[in-house]
Amino acid sequence: MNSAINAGDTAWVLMSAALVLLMTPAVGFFYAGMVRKKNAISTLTMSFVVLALIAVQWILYGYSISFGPDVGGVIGSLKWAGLAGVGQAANTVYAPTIPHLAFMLFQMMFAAIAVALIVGSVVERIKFSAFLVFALAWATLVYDPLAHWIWGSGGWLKNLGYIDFAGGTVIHISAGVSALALVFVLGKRKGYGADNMEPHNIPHVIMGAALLWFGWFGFNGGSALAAGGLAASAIVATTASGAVAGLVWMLFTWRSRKPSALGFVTGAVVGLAAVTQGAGYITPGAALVIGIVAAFCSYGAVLLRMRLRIDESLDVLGCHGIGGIVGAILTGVFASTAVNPAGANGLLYGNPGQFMIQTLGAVVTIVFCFSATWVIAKVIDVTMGLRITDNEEVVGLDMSQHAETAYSLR
Amino acid sequence: MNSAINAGDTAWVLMSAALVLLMTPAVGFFYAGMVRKKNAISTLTMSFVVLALIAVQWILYGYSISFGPDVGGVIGSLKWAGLAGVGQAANTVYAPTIPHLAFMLFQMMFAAIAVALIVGSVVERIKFSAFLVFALAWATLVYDPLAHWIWGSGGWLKNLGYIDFAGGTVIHISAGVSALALVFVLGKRKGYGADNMEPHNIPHVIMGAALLWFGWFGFNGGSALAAGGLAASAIVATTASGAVAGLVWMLFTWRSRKPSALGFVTGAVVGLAAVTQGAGYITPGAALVIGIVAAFCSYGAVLLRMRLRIDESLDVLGCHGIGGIVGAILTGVFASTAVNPAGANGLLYGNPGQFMIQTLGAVVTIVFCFSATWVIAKVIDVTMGLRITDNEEVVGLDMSQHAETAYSLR
Amino acid sequence: MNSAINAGDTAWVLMSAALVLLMTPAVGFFYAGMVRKKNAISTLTMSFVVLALIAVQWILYGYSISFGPDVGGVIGSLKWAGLAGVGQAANTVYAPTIPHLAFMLFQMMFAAIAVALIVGSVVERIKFSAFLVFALAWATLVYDPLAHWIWGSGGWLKNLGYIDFAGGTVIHISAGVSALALVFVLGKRKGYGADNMEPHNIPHVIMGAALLWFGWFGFNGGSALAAGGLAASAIVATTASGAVAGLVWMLFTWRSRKPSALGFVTGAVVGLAAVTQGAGYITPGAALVIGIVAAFCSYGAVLLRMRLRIDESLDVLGCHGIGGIVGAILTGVFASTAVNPAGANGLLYGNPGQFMIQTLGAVVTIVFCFSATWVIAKVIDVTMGLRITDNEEVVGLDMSQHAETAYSLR
Amino acid sequence: MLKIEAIIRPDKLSDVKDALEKIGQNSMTITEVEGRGRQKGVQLEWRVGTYTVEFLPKTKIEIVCEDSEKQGIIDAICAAAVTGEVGDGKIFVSKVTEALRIRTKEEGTESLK
Amino acid sequence: MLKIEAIIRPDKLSDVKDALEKIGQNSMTITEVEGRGRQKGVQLEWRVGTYTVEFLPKTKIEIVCEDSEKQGIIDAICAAAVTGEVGDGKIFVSKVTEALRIRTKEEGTESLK
Amino acid sequence: MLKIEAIIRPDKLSDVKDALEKIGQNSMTITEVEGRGRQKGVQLEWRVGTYTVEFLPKTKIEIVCEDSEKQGIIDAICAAAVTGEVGDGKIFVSKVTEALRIRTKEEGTESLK
Ligand SMILES: Nc1ncnc2c1ncn2[C@@H]1O[C@H](COP(=O)(O)OP(=O)(O)O)[C@@H](O)[C@H]1O
Ligand SMILES: Nc1ncnc2c1ncn2[C@@H]1O[C@H](COP(=O)(O)OP(=O)(O)O)[C@@H](O)[C@H]1O
Ligand SMILES: Nc1ncnc2c1ncn2[C@@H]1O[C@H](COP(=O)(O)OP(=O)(O)O)[C@@H](O)[C@H]1O
Repeated sequence: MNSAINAGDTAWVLMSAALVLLMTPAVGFFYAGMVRKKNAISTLTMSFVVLALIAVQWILYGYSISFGPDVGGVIGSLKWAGLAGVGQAANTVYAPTIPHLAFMLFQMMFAAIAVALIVGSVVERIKFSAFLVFALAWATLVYDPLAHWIWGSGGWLKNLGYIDFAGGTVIHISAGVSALALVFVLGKRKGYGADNMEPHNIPHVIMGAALLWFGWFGFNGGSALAAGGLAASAIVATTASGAVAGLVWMLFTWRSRKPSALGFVTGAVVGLAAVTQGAGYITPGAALVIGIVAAFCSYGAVLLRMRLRIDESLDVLGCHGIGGIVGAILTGVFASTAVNPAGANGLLYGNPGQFMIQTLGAVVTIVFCFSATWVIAKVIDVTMGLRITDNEEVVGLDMSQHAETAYSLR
Repeated sequence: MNSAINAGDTAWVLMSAALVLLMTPAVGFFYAGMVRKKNAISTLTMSFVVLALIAVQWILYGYSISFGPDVGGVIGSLKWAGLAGVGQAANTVYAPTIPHLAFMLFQMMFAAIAVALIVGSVVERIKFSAFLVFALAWATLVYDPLAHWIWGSGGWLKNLGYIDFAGGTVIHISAGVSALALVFVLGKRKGYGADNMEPHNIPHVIMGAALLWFGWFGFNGGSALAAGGLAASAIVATTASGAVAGLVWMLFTWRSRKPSALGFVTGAVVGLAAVTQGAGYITPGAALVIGIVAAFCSYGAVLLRMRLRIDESLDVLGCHGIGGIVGAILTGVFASTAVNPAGANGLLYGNPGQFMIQTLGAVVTIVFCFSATWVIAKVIDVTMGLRITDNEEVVGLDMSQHAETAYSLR
Repeated sequence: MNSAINAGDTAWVLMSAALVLLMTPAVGFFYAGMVRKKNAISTLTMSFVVLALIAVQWILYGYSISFGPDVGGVIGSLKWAGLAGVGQAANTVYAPTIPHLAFMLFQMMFAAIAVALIVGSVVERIKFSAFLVFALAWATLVYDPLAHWIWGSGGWLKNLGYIDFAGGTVIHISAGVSALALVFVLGKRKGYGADNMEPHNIPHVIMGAALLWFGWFGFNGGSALAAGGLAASAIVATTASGAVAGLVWMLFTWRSRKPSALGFVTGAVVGLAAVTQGAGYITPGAALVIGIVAAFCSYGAVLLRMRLRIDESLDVLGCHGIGGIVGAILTGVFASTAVNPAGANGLLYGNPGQFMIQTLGAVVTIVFCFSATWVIAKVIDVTMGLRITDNEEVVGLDMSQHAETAYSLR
Repeated sequence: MLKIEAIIRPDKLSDVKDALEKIGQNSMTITEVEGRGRQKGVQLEWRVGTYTVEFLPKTKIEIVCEDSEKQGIIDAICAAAVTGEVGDGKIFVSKVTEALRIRTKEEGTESLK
Repeated sequence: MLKIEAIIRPDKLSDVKDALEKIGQNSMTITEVEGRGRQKGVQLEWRVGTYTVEFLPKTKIEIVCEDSEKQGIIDAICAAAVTGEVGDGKIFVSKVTEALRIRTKEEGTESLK
Repeated sequence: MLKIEAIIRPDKLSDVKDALEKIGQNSMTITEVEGRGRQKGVQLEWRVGTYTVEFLPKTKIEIVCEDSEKQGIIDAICAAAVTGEVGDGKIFVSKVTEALRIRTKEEGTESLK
């Protein structure tokens, strides 16, 4: 083993990987509680299976094309396919004090949850087999390149100076925007706008949100790739933004009627998503501001989506996408090298250039993810069909796709 | 970053903070499973929202008045408000090997869970808005000063030699006693003693208890503020006490009828609460004794409360309060500098003085928390009203306070 | 404190202990979701109570007879009973860089979960009191000796060169085989094969599986007893095997009908169990192979069990036992000192001897566990009776054994 | 024989059960239902929008009894279930032509004992 | 008075409720049930085996009304609940001899208002 | 037409369903209920106190059929649901005046097929 490996840093990153692992099934509960009973298993399963699917993809080639030796700034080569050369020693470029395998594992969890987030937009009507194909294609053709551009050594956005601490762009913008594109191809749920589609189990939603918040400590704190002041600072920023955004969302729902539990947890997730990009570059005070702004924007976005009668069912764009975009741009405002010397100064610290870069990176991501996802979805729809039949939708996906029922009466 | 920062210690404390974070929603599930279905969301939400509320309070001023520069032994100053001066370097007074922000974060989680514990006494009838006001007032006027007295540098009880390793007094006695005071102002649930108020979802209670036990590893182990022998010793003591108290409670319920699942998890929580004060000062053997004694006392206390027909609904006093008191006093018996040189010797090791100090500290805490909480509750009751209307109570707080239902039939 | 204690390693092992702790109630949810509603509490409680029972047993004498000073290669002495001499300093034989108490604690969690796994075979019909007696007897007479043979310093299988990284044999084979022996004494559930015994709550099963996977990071990663490359490598292997086995099982269920959520999580658990033995000795590629082979074998085993109409109700043998056996033997094929110099080379690396040893160890474990468990079960059945009455079984164990109901209608 | 169907507030079930016990009526079947009548539903929230859940949880009690026992049962239920607020519920009575105890094959009013 | 019992698809409940509201019928009781009729059950999986769950989730609506209101209610339910596929459900009508509002002790059709 | 209401042990549902299938009766509606009769409730625990839950889970089967089919159905249910222990349940029969298939508007016994 490389003598430069630090046990404390390694313990922290491994633990963080475990925390992010838990977020993938947690997203499943967060979403499953919001669908109708007859689609609970379907929603849980799509989220959870993604973890297994992406784990295998990541080992076989995903990690290599994301983080492997750069090819022209746009993609990694296949040199690290099957984890060739990815061992117990550190990779000094990515994380000099932890085993390369630990870094690879931590990134695997990010790839998995990005896909799982998209599930929220397609629940209650997507064909399970088509979803699996989509997941694999999206991870390979959208997520992996994007991760390379922004995080991969030699990636063109990284070289440009784009900073994304823990995946605000790579994960949250990409998942949110892709969710919308996918829905444009997939279409609305049967009965959307007419039938009552109330959440069937709010405790599940709350359990999911609690585990997500818990996991986010690893998500953002682990992205420091070391157990020190930066990790602590990132987690404090994370908590600040999540907390304040949850409260603000709750106040919005209160103004319109009553303080909603669903509103609170939604807001918390928005705040956590929004702070992800900047967590390791900003002060706790800036995190509070980001949380508040993100809550406003996402509340508005969800309202708008409902007016437009777009069935992006559980608001992946409205929560993660908008949160991510707000975070990406405000990182260009609030980033400070006083917090993280390896980062950059933002607008507020006299560096409008960073603000421009952040905006550019966000826009590029939006355009790329939307169009690439739309194409992938169309191809799948034309070839194997994205959507189940009307009858299958009426009976519910638990029965029609999995031949199971979530709760038995007996 | 300060060169004195130890990555292993930092990883441990950050992870412990994550574990304690999870305890706040876990308490929500522990409690929510014991109320009627119509109040499940209300119970979950009160617990969870507290996390967000206190996180913001703690950043803005709570941490400063608890741990900031001492003013007369009774309160911290506002010098650290907004986390001014609380950075990535260590604070050598509180925790010399971890970032100051990590210490602040860990303590934030304690402040949050203390408030969340109180929820158990007021479920099914408190007005949500009044609860939020109470939570903020209680954290500011009761918790923060108490934390300063016992843990803050310069705090008068600390100076006196009072030892509380992980919050047996600061969190468990204070929450338990305050819960009682609050109930005296709030009154009984409509139909208490007449209506059937059986727990609506025991798996929720068990899930909550499991996550609490899991979190307690961070609660007590993290309080060592370093990853070494002391943390290990504290966790072993924690497990010993929780385990034996759970078994003893279960035997009590068995004697009177059948071994109850609810009895087992209640006992486990009692044992975990009781050992909190001494965890880092005592041997595993002493922890077993503390667990047994606490189980006896708390079982008796719950029995007594029911005889007196006091609707301290989910026994915050009977579990956490009594557990905390037993633990505070027995720490004065069993503490040993052989376990922790930074601690003190107790009665058993020839130091009756420590026993006196522990008893005094517990009594002071009881008197202070009871009276301060009573006053806060009265003021809120007179001004905005603590309690919902009878009709709202009949319909349930989920509908009346949040306009949501936990489970849908469809 | 011993100066050799490494904070990073300690943080990792303590955290791993917390993760494994959570697996015991997680197994409860995994199992409880698969039984009928009327036995949900019973199933949860058996799993959870075991944690408390074994914690106390382990402190009092279990650890000592498992890991204490060797007596003739077959058992530890009682020198460490009551944790005498087990302190904050490291035990250089077992884990030179962490407190001895941390090692003891980590092992405690393994002892607890081994017993909890067995619950899956006896649900819905075992007498609670008899189960407690069985649990204690099994831990003392089966688990503790076996752990000594394989892991204890001086243990005869260890001396022979048998390698079991994280308990594939000690925990999974032993639990699986013992489950079968116990069922042979206990008998089938009333109505087995005739009544519909569908799982009552699949989200519980999924929650349990998610927490198990999360915990397995500690299970296998923590077994490195240090936070470095080996831990990372073990976790990567763990994830690879769990993921691929989950997918393969799902494909099996798909081939016969539909992709089953239950099938997916079952397969994941099988893969995780199978890789446990070799996790710290093999490459990720070997882990993928182990996962696939284990999925095949366990699917076949479950099919066979159902054909034979043996009511080993939730397939502890089929999942953990078969997974463990496959893992034990394939470790003898794939183990490599390139991965872990402290390990051994397997068949593939030119060492058929290791293959023989692994096979021998697995066979010895199967024979020992089956016969010892059968005897224990028989003795309990003859003296106090293992099984509840028919009426109690019809009413359900929640009511008959615990006087509680899991879910209330109100 | 008659079937008395009472739809009451869930919270009142234990009172009603006690009241029925006092007049010697131990047998009954309980169903968890949702309903609306005079008491209309409430508005619930869906993130930023709102929707109305029109149905409140109620408990249905079904008792099959002899014609002569009817009035006593109705009176007992009414007395125990009333709060005076909208939403107290309804009682419906209908005819039952046959009754049978599965265990013993006793028929008619014999089977109701 | 009559009791109309309609067993419909759960998804159709809100449509049916709206349709009933339009004709002024606000009162009803809802029960979550399972059923089978023409529409047979589906095969479900138990790890490696399969079993058939023969019952699909349905929603039962019960309305007690005056005889004269019957046809309007039935028509409204039918129009709103129909999809034309097997599994749309059934409506059964039976006699109710008495009705009583617990709160006010109003009897008969008075109590149904 | 008649409505047969059987309240049985939940565990017996699959046996009863099979028995009914054998005599060609596939249609039915199932409700999860709680009940008490001869079989009294059990004592449950609330931490240190105890309370009695008087109701045990039961399953209600409702079948609407032609008068002529009644006896066969009752016999099938009885044979399959009986254990001989207290708590086996009850069967109640009442008159149904109309029946209608929502999908096709078929009425009467036609709609029951
Ligand atoms: N006509 C009806 N048919 C069926 N159920 C009814 C009818 N009227 C009332 N109910 C049931 O009775 C419950 C209470 O009725 P409601 O009118 O709210 O109370 P109140 O009679 O005290 O005004 C309703 O929620 C519903 O379940
Ligand atoms: N004879 C019957 N007795 C009781 N319930 C019935 C009967 N026939 C149908 N049902 C109920 O109606 C539901 C729908 O009936 P089904 O025959 O599937 O629809 P359709 O009439 O459109 O073919 C069933 O699931 C069942 O709950
Ligand atoms: N008079 C009744 N009215 C309504 N439901 C009844 C009546 N008698 C019994 N039941 C229902 O039948 C179930 C079984 O009845 P019980 O008397 O316990 O069985 P048995 O008839 O075998 O002694 C009860 O739990 C209850 O749901």
